[in-house]
Amino acid sequence: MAKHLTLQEAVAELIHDGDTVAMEGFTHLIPYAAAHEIIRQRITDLTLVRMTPDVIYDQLIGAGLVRKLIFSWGGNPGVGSLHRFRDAVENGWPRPLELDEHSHAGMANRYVAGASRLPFAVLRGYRGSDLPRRTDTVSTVACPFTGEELAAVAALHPDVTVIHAQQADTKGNVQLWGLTGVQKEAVLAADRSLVTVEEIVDDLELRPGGVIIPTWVIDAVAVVPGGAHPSYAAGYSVRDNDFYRSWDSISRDREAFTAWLEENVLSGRAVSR
Amino acid sequence: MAKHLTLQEAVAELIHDGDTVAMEGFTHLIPYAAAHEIIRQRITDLTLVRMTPDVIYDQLIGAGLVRKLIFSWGGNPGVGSLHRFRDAVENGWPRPLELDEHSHAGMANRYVAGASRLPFAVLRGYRGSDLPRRTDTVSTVACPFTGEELAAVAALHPDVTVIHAQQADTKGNVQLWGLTGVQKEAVLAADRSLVTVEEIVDDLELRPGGVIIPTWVIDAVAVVPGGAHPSYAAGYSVRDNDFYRSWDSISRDREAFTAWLEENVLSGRAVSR
Amino acid sequence: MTDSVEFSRDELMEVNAARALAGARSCFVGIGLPSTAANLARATVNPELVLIYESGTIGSKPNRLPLSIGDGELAETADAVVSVPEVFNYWLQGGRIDVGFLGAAQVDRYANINTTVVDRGPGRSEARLPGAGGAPEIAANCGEVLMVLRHSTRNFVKKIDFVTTLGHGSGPGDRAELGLPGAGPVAVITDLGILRPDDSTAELFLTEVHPGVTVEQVRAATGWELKVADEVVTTEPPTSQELTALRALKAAGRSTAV
Amino acid sequence: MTDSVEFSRDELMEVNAARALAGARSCFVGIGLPSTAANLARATVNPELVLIYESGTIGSKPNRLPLSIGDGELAETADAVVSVPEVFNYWLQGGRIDVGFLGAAQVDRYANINTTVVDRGPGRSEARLPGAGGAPEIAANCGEVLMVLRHSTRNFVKKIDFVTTLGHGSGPGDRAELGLPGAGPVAVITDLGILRPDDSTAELFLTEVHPGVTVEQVRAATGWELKVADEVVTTEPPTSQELTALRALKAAGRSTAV
Repeated sequence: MAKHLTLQEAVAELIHDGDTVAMEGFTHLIPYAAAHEIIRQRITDLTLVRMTPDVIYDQLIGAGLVRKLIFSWGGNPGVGSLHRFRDAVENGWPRPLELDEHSHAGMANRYVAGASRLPFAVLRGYRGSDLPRRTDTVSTVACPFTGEELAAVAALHPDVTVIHAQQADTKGNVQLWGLTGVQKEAVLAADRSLVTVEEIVDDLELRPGGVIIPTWVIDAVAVVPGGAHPSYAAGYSVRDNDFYRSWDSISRDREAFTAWLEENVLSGRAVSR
Repeated sequence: MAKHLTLQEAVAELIHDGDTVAMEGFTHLIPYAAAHEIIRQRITDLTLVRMTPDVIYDQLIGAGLVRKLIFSWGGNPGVGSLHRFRDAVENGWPRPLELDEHSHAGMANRYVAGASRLPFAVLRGYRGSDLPRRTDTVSTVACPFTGEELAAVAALHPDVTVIHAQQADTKGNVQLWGLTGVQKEAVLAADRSLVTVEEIVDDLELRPGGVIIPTWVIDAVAVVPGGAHPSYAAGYSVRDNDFYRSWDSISRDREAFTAWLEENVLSGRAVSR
Repeated sequence: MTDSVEFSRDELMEVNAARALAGARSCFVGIGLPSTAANLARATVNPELVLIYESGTIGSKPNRLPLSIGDGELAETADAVVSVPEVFNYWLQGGRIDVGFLGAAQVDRYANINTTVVDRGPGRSEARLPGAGGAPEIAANCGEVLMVLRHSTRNFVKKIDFVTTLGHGSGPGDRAELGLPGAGPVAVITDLGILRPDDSTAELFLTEVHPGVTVEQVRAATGWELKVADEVVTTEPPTSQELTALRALKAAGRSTAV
Repeated sequence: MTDSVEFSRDELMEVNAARALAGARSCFVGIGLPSTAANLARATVNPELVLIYESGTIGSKPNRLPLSIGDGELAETADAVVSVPEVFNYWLQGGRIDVGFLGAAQVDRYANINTTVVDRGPGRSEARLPGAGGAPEIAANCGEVLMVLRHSTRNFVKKIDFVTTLGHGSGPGDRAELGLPGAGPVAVITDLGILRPDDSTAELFLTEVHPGVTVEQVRAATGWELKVADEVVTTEPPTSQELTALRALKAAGRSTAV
């Protein structure tokens, strides 16, 4: 059963130095507030997992907490590069960043295998691509019926998955709706899970397109209104596209980034618009 | 794009002698009316696919139209045996019935593989069971990362899948809700598909728990109010448990069955309550 | 607490099957007797028990006994309804379920189950049973397995004709060797008593009898030479609360086909 | 119908990219230029075009250009929203999509794509690009692939440093040998003109230039010795309807970050 905790308590209890952490949300419902709490608690040597690392991981990488990144597309959507990610990969600043790089289809299936407690998943992918040369988590299997050779990807089993959702009920059952991405798979693939939510309601009323995650597969729920900002929570907020655009210049410069982090995250204040 | 046809036209156009036909619906939304139309049109030598053959396939088998059955549980739920199914398997009446027999998990994954255009699916299943001895559609694969041996099941690719749903819109987009079983997978795994619906609406309004199947992956939609009877359509009807109970005595006797079929299906009338 | 009320053998079986679910968090429920037991448990010893049905309902809270695994009541009262592939892959195979509750047509001394075919002897075709359904993977992947079925030499047989679903195979270590994640069958609850696997041999032996049942009766209803615990315990008779709840569930179930 | 209105090189690219979608039923849309083209196609040559985004939206009908692949507008206007695993497994890999529309950082003469790393020479680390995203499987599984990117020797290179996404490999037959279901890239639309693979060699050659562009300009902006069709056609200038629709989409997109 999920415990209702503060964000600070939940992060301290569930996420530890050296953990493999997945923070999912495909543009929508990205758990920024939880990432900022990780930065404030200086939880480090993390292996981070995420299909689209996005600005959220640019911040964690720039803060020097990340040892390795498992991902499939690392850009600022619609804007350009992730400069902290590039600086870490290209120049090792503030520390070197090891990569395990996949395609989206591969990453999605790695989560599916994890949620299904299978050691691998099969897909028609990676053919002709150089990607398999740089990772040991892509291989091949032959179909025992047709002989066809297909790609195999290793299952993902994060120590902790963190997601943001619109609602939880008093028992800790969670509902998210709108683009629901790969969140259910990421939660079920993990050993532990934390869900930040916009609000607590007495009873969840199933919405069109709603995905319910029952309390008994969640470890902690923390109420963090606006916890997805600058991404959005359908029904609660809109995407702060201006922030994403402004991130390009904030993040391009090491000092500007450090100052931003100090002022907006480490000082404990919410992310400025 | 789905064509709006009468049930008679749709069955005649899409289903042919010798076809492999899946008619899905897990207790809920079973496409009985379409099965009765197949019986009236005497479409024969069919290979039928269905996780739970149920009374609907007992009727098709008893009518002598079925050559082979691919399935995982063949009973009258909550009541007992399927007597026409047993008579065909045990006594070859009215014709012998070849079986390809699986577990539910295996069948569900065979549909998933079909919908995903993969030749097989992997699962942690069938271990220690005698089932693989009687079928050539279960095998094993070794995980290329861990070496663990897992079950592999061959993909299902029906020629035609038939389902019943609550609603279609004028363009042929379909919505079903309540227990949605394996219907989406069954439609996407098939070469052709027919959806019978309770009603046509101007625009589909997404329901809680609603599954939308877009018109461009469906071949024909036919309006058949009550087309799932004696199963049910959530929001439109309740399960006719009395009919399921009465089927036990109707189907136990060859003559009683034949008389029932003549009176309730071949004469063109709706199934009596 | 016991009461001096009348009850049937079936009710003894159903009540004890429900009691076996005390303390479980989640149960994958087969239809028929297991569904009766699981719903009775929710009404008595385990109100928070999460019921998962293979039709895709998670957290069903039916107020009446469903006739089939896909009755509307199961979906309407569920916390979540998922697709059939999802319930098998993410929830069952995903290792999320504590207890799998199964019925059976034939069981052998190692709690292996046959629900496929019964040999009727030379010159006769096999008798056809419904088949596997979800059982092979329920028995493989749930934390542990409970079984409930009526006790007779037809059901409890020396050798099953077909292994649909593995219990303990041919003895201890078989499950581990096959890599089955769950512990397998831990109790077989019948209308006469309760059998459990021996820790060292995995063979089912009689540990409990129901009130009014003798060890000899159970032996006579078992198709192999049944081993018996040194001290066979007599199960507590159903309480009036248990019987009231059970009868209410059944009465509601019978009146639903409107 | 042509009109004497002013337009930019980018607009030529975007309008021609949209026209390439005439007749398609469904399109898997990458963000950026492909999304502009696909939404312009819906506003002009192909109002019924079904847009699929990798965020899980099927049949999105946005009224403004999304900045990211997961903008709320895409979900709110979709016929259906599915999970990310489902969109890749059932819809893309399932062979349901006619056209995949991709951008690229680097392209070679066989329309192979690099979006991963660029070699910056000895002693310098590789320059890091965003990575593969959905492209490898989009290019493999869609019926055919369209590409749209600006024309320069930085983008159109003799040899790409990393094959993120296979186009035509090293020539005809490579796709078939690898078992890739789709036909691969059929057109590369740039701000100068359109390249298409030669039927017999699979090498990209120049078939169209935009109004006001010379063949020499295209050759100069291409990092290999570009082959040119015997008769290079000049594309139709944008109509006022096309330009109006394009500019309206962009204006709406810019004003959404409220």
